[in-house]
Amino acid sequence: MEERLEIRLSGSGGQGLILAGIILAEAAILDGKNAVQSQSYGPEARGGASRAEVVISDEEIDYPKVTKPQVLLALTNEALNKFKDNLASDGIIIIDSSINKPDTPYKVIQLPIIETARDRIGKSMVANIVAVGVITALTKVVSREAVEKAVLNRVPKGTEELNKKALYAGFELGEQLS
Amino acid sequence: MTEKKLEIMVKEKVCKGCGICVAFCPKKVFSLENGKPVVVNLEACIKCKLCELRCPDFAIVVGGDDDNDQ
Amino acid sequence: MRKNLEKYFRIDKLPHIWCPGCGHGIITGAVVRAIDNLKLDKDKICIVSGIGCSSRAPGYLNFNTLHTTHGRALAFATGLKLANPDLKVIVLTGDGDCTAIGGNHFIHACRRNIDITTVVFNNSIYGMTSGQYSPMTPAGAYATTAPYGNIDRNFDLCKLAQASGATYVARGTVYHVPQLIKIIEKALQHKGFSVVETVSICPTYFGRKNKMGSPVKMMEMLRDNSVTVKAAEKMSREELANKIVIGEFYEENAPEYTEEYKKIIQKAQGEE
Amino acid sequence: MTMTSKPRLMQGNEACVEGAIAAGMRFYAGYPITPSTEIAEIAAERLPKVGGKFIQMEDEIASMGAVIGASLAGLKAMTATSGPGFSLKQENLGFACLTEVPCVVVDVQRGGPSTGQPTMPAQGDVMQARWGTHGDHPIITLSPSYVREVFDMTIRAFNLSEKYRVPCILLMDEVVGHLRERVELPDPASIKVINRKRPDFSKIEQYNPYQDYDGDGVPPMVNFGEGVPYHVTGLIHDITGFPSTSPAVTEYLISRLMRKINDNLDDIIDYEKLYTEDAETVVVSFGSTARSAIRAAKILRKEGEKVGVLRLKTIWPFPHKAIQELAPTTKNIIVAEMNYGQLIEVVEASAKGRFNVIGLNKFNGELISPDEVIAKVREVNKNA
Repeated sequence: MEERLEIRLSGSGGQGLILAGIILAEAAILDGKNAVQSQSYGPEARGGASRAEVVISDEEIDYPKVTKPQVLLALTNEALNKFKDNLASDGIIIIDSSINKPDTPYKVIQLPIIETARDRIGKSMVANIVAVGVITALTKVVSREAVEKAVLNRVPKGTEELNKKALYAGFELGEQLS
Repeated sequence: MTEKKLEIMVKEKVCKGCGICVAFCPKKVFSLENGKPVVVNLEACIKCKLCELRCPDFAIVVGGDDDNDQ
Repeated sequence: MRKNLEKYFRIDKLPHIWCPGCGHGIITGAVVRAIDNLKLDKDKICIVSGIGCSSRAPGYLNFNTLHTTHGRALAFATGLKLANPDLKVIVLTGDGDCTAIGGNHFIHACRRNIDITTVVFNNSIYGMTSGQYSPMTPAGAYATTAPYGNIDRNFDLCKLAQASGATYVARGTVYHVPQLIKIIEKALQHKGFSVVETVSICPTYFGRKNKMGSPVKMMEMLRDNSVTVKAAEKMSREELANKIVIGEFYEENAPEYTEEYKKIIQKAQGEE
Repeated sequence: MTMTSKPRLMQGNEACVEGAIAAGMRFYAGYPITPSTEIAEIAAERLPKVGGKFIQMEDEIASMGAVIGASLAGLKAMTATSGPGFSLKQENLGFACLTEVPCVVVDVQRGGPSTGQPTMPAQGDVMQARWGTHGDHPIITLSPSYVREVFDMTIRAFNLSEKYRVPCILLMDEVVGHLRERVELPDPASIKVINRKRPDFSKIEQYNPYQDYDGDGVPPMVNFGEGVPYHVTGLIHDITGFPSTSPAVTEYLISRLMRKINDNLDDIIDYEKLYTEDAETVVVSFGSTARSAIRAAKILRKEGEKVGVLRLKTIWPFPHKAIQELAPTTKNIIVAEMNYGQLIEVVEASAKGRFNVIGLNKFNGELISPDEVIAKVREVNKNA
């Protein structure tokens, strides 16, 4: 079977998870890999359940959806409860420190993602980019150079520095554990 | 006005006989005969052309074929 | 037909399908005369219509003619005009076509102020389907679908057009043809969305259902009940109750849609 | 096609606009509807940059009307929508079919009838794409499975539409429309673009807009404003374009409309076969669902199961030959589609009892998974 890495980013609408997915997929492409990004969201633009999925592979990607992710990011309790039982056997769950630690056979990594964005960077909005940094540092699915480039490509003009700071803060958070 | 001879053409084939030209001619130039308008009082025509403008069937030309002014 | 008008017609398609005394031929004649008076470039004229008696008019006219679906003439016309702003786009539509099924397109075309002239053939009835009431049928009138009298209140199309943003709004009748030709000329020369509501007569359906008598009687009714915009200003609401107010209601110079879009193109290309 | 662009992450809906512009689209009229809205948004931004026009109309019906008007004025025109909007466009779509006005209509399918599930995928408009309008007429419908294919297929939709003067439907689904994927675009110079056939006035004395001058069923087209006035009507018309109620004229027109498509099936129909040469079971699929079928087949082949995939890129006209020419070893056909069973009826008609035709249907707002295809294939092979 070809090397196929699946990432699921889950939380609520407005947390920027789709953008985070796009950035990871784009970084993978910059690294010369194949990647697809898809999403699932409710009718509400803000507040509803939201998830973004990324599949990264060296081969052609046929089925574009995530079934058993190696990485699950959950930024809300609801999202965690919905997805925590369906990971690859070596899967890891990355959760925000505001979330109750689940009872699960999978490896759980708890990090102050939202707090870092809010208190260290000064904008809770960039929690998604902190999370991208965490995932990059922890899993090395994409290179740091590529992910930085992807962040700068995709964030709104004028917010590049802020997001770069968020990304680096994410790297640091991840490094502590990796 | 020039001394051109006045002519009023009514194309009977396309006329559907609504009678509008007959009824609203300010000078009573037309008369309705067998359901179609007939010019009965050409001399009275003042060339206002209302009959032509109001004809729903494009059946009337006041001034005849060489009249170009409207 | 007058020789100099023949080039505007598809002579071989005449006589038209309209009933004896139908006002639609009179309006079609007025539109053609206005075009001739202005010496517009015939090849650039597109006449667009929807469905109904009035919408058969383009078939008799020798221009680029487009007989579309019911109510949608203005949607098609908007595409034509925006795609090629050099075209002179004229929409001929009926009261049902324009204000019922096409009502949404009408108000939005007004709002955009796209350079299209719309002549509404208002005979207060659906003629082609044989006499159902339209949004322009006066309350109290009879129709095949209003056998006990119409309880719907009718639109004042000119007020609707003006409120929706049309920048030239006028009303004429098929009795007052010289005036009608003049306002159609003005509408055609106006840059922006122009509306000419033309009160027409339908002797066959509206006339018979409402016992109005012959086409002549219906024309007399138009003559006797029409008042000019100026005269109407001095009349009370009650006095105006059953009157047809004719003349120009509104004229404004406002940004025209296709001109504005040209600026969008410049802006977009400038950013490259 | 030579690849020149750097690989980039592109969304299906974005690839649609890029393909359309590459094909020469210079007019877009639309109305916002999930999950097709990005097509309108990107067209609004991209079109004026290439001198094209974008307009957001007051409704879906108006969008379709404006597209036809613009095409008559000579611009290649497109609109995009989803199920509910596609329903609203049908009358004018039929008008374009009868009046032979080239245009492309994108339907990014979402779940359910009525408002259904706006953000969820489905493939429930298969029949609407073919028979959503009233009366008999031909139509072409293409269905892409990959983002890169959306680009190519949008170009193909314009080319076929212009070549045969018939509206072309690009039947996407939410998965393909919203999917972002690695894409390398071809060198623009290498893209084959077909434009509508024009009359040769050195040979034609009087232009009849619906005369089959070349005998291929496709009348050459003059654009409005080019000095050759003619009449376009949604009424049944003769070769001059004017209404007719003559049975002979009516029969001739409808037959010609059908003939211009039916005589060119090999040009219009496109599909992909994978492992079908010796397959006992073939999964017939299209759009995003086909990707699950392909993944399932790859897995099953490694386990020795004789399974193949027939991925339909052209849905309408239906590729009957592709079904009928499946290998002699093929006994079973599984039709995998995200609906209650639409295309399967046509496949059954095509199979004429030669194959055992089984449906794999999902209509719960989720894409059929490779595991589900695998399970179905195993079940079918066990029973066979």
